[in-house]
Amino acid sequence: MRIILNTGRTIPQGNFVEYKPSPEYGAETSRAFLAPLDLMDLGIEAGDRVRVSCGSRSVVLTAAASDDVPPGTLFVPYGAHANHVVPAATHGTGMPDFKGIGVDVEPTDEPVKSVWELMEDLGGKRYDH
Amino acid sequence: MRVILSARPRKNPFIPVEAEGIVPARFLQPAEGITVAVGNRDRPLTDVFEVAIEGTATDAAGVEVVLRGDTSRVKRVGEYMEAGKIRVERDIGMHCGNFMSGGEIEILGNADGWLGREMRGGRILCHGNASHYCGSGYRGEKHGMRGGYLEVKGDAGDFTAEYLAGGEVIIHGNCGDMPGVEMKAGTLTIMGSCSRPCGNMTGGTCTILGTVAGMLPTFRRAGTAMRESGGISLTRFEGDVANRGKGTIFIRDWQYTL
Amino acid sequence: MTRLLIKNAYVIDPLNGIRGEVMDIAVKDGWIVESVHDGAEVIDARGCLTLPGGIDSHTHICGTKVNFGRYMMPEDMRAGRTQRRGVMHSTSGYSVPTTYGNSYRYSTMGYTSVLEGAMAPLEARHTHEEFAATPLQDTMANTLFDGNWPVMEAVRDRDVKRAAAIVAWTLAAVKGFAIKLTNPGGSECWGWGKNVKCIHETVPYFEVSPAEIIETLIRANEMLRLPHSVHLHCNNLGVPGNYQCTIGSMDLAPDLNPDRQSLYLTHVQFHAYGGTSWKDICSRAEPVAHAVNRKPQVTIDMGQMMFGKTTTMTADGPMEFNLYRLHHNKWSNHDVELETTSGIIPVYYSKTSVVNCVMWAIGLELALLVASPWQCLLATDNPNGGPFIKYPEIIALLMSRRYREEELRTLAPEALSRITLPSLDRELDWHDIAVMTRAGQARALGIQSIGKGHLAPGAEADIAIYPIRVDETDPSRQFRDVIRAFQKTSWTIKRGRPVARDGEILVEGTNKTVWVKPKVPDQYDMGKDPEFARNFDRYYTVRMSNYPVQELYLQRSLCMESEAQL
Amino acid sequence: MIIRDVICPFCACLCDDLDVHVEEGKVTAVDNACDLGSHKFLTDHRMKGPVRRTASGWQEITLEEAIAETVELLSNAERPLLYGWSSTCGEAQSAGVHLAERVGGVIDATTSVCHGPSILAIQEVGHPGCTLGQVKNRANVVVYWGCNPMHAHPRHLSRYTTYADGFFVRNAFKERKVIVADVRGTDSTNVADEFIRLQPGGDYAVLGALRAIVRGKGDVVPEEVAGVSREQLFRIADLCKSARYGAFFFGMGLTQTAGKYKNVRNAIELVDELSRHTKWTLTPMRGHFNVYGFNEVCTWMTGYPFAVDFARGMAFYNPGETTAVDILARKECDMCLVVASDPAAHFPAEAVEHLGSIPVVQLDPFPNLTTAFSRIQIPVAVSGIDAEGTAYRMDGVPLRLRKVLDRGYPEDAMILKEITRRIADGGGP
Repeated sequence: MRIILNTGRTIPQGNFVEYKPSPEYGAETSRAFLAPLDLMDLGIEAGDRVRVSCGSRSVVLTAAASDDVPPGTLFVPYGAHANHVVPAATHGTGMPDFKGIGVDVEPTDEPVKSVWELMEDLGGKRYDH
Repeated sequence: MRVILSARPRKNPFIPVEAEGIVPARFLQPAEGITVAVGNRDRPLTDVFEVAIEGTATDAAGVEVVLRGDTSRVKRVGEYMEAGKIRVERDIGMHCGNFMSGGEIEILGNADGWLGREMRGGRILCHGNASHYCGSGYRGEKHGMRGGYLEVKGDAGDFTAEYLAGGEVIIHGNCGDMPGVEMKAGTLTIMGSCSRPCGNMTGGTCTILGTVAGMLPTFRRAGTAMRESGGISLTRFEGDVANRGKGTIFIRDWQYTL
Repeated sequence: MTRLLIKNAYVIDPLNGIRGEVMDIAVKDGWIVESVHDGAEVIDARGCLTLPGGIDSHTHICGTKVNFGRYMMPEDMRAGRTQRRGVMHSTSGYSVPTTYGNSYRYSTMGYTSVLEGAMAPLEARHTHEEFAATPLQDTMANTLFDGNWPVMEAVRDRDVKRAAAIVAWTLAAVKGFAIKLTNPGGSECWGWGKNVKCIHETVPYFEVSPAEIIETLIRANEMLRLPHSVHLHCNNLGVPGNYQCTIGSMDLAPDLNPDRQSLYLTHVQFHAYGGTSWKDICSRAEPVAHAVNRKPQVTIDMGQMMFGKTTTMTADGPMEFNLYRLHHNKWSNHDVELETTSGIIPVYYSKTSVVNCVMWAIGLELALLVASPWQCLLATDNPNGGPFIKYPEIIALLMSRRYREEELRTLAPEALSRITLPSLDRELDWHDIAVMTRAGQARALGIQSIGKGHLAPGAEADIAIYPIRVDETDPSRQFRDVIRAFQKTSWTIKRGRPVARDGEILVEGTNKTVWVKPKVPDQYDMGKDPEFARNFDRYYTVRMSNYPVQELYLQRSLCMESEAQL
Repeated sequence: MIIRDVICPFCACLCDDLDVHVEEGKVTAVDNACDLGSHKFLTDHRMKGPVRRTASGWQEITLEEAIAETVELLSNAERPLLYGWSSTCGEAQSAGVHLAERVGGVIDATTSVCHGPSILAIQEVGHPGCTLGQVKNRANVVVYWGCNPMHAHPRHLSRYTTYADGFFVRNAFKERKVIVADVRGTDSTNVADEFIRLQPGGDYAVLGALRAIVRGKGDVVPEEVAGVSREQLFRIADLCKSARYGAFFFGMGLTQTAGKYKNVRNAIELVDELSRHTKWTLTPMRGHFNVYGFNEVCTWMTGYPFAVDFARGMAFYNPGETTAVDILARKECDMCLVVASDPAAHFPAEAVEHLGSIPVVQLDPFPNLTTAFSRIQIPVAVSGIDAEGTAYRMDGVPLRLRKVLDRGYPEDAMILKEITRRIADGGGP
């Protein structure tokens, strides 16, 4: 399903922003808020997983239902998960499109990755001391 | 006189090179004196380019500079150029032709951002695509390109001809978002399509022969017109009335949704 | 520390009655002394003009408003860029340079002390942070009280002593130097998008008039025994016909201080306009200058306007908005809760504009028509009338009728009938210039007591040596040599150390900030006043305990204490 | 022990009325703070000491080793990027700018992915602003456009707007009208008197339409603009024009959607237009507690608020060219110093990948996602908790952060000055 991705701040994301390795942070930033109608169209329920893709990049998120999110759009709290698919192009402004990006959403059974796993995909090394 | 500059392979080809010294007039003196900046280090031009010179010239108009090899990260080529010719055989980096007031620049490949920034005169012809802010101005400055002729055979990026205040810009392909935004004077012609053209324009004329997406609601329809070449019928809009807009857009086809 | 001997200096030192003598100046540990023994570093001035370090008594170089001018104008920044070199940091900017740009350029011109013209108390910490990055000058800050709620309430209650107490607490808390009134009362009105036109209108809710604010604070100022007088930016700036308002404001000045004026009116050029609109604007410098000549209790500065690109920035918010509506260029405004406001727009002063030509003439007319140079000081209200780097041209214009005539020929002809400048023969001499650029400032600011503005033993060793021989120069004809000389000192000496030579900066330097602390009786200590504290925490958005500026923000701190008479 | 009037080092509201309880060198409770602020005072997941990443794993090193290696890396870099700066004090930011100038690097702050576009807009048309007390004491109409203060600045409404009584607004909740514009419902739109629900990317068109209406050119406006009805647009315009004092706040709903700074410019020009009718001011909802401080410090030192390139020994500024995301995505920089921010968490993956291929040094109190890319990390004191310093509120009001306890960590400003001193002594590049 073709859909518009918006990212943004949320209280839980902010609460753990200074402790990103925590499970709470990863859980919050991997939530995909969708309109109940869109969940129905995708044939999934809140708690199921979706793959969100933009160009060659994709990430697996946990679907959540929200009446505040208009059909045809998807809200994901700021963080490593959303940024895994946000393009780096800034259109000469220095600012990437963190809001209003066209993405594809499909159901999946694959697990949601931890933030460390995402960093390792990008060439990083987890720090778990 | 022909000056052939062949880019030498670099250990780290991604580090930008600032080469405002590459203007025809400069080669009337020995090239040895020219320095360029590779990142934060100043280097002799001859470290970065192999320099070959054919013939002689008495003035800048008689000098043609040819750039070969990977020049995609070479910035500010032709800055303040007043006469002569620069021919780029592949891609060129940002700010090519800054403040150019005369002469000609021809780019066979693509041009990176800010091509012909604050151009005053002369001609730029880009056979490939031009990136964002083609024919635009500098941050905070009230006037962009003031004169001259800038033609792109391919596509152009976002904010093309922002603050256009004079001269002519022609894009044969499509433009990105907001071409001609803040436009004051001069003419902008887009053969292809684009989105949200000419926001806040106060003057000048823009013609779009493709389809406009996200047409702004603050332009007033003011009849139709025939385009001489090709006899295409165009709709005339005036605006931007969000501003004290006295600008004109001719459009073939448009939609208000993005 | 250093010992220094300056030989063969042609000295003009107005505060000590020296009108031009060749002499030696001895310096020890940053101060001027009778003599130094051998082994001192020797500078041969070769008979060149040697003056006390320059003092700017009204300039905008540090603080929220100035920095916003930089912030909003990358196009101005790219105009004045220089590379990092030796001890010099890179600089940017033409009309609103970076702090280092300001400091280096002032120092090159021989200026060693400057007064920031407007500091909002709530944002004082910002001004002091920029002072710390202005290493080659000593700094002072005019502190804004034009729209201060507690002060206006005290004025309304006719309680001068409470007004004085509030000023005393605030100045000490924010490390300010003097009371600044910018468009008094007008800034509060601007909080509602309105303004006052002249001194006898009423400020809504507070029910006070600008005149009452000015009179009350002049008396409060003298009760507190502050070094400087009230520093006034009159109401109705930049409006044709405003000269009467300016003269009316001068008439408010009582005679309360034997050592200096009781009221300082700044950038008077902007306040000496006749006519009824931009169409018929004309110079009224004559009546204004005569008013100054009649009133020794008043000192003014020129606020000279010079042609070219610059930026206007004042605490006069409504005026800046009107300018914006005139120019349709970018406009910034910044209102400060319970205190004041400010506005910024870029401008271009053009010789083709009749209005601009009249403005240019008015500043010069003021300087030439005010009889005593001690009463009319040289400044452009930098950068409002033009950047301070234009001072040398202003000096030359004042010293050479020929130069003035040359310039007059290039103006819009229509302007000539609206000004008196063409009929003025007066040419100021070197002594007048020394008064108008340092000695007069030192007296007006009340800082000669801390060794500023003169060269007698006991003075701080701030000295400027200019590459020009007074005996061999006729400024009337050789005005270009005068300009060149004042643009670049051979030596600028700060606190006894050579800091600039022929335009090259020699040391990193550390700024010194001069501030005041009036000692008041306990019952007048606002820090202990329950009503003041209650309203503070209720209406400000910062706690009273977080408001005062810690002394650690001052690189070097010079506190001028005074015994308040309340 | 209770420390009063402590300043909160989380968001740019810089609430300065916190009471912090400290026992045995630990914060045990925080009064008056919001959820976000309390968490910052109470979380205790600091990195113990400097670490170096090696093939075999993470190795503890001394501060001296860490500094020496950083000096080496910075001196050898031809295109160093110095990024971050928003969660530390002005003293560290100033040291950072001096360091960037010394090594001929590019210095950029989180501004470029936050309100950088707002600054670009201000540089085109200016900024009619005010301190937040003006709003608290006077405003009877408040607009929140493209922001969700209930989540990003939780005390903004209670300290400055909806729930804050002021001198001329004795009963704020009754007397103030609140307008919220967003593409989705939020806890903030729930408290709005008017909710402008726009289609994604519609901000520019809607703001333009409002400008036209306020200018008296409303006839041109169609029945619907980006999902907003003509009728609501006229209602909003009237509400704004009839305000006694209007305050316009905006967030990343404008700066991060297509058009970027042009959206903000349209908002500013709407406020300019309204200023011809009545009193209006505008304030960007700045994020990190001292991101505005970096803009101030960088401006008085270099002339530009962010994205400054010192490669040529003087300051050059051009967001889109000299901004961090662009420089990383183009693989330009050959070394990166990260201070007080977490680009690996907040930059697009393509930009983060380049961090994996160059040496990265990080100065940050906490292990974060950028740690995964750091060759060296030096844990430092937290500004506003175990270090003092200066911070600038979103409206430009500067405050002195307090030190409520001592954890024995070095201050980043001190380390940055030491690095600069050593490079200067070594002549630098």
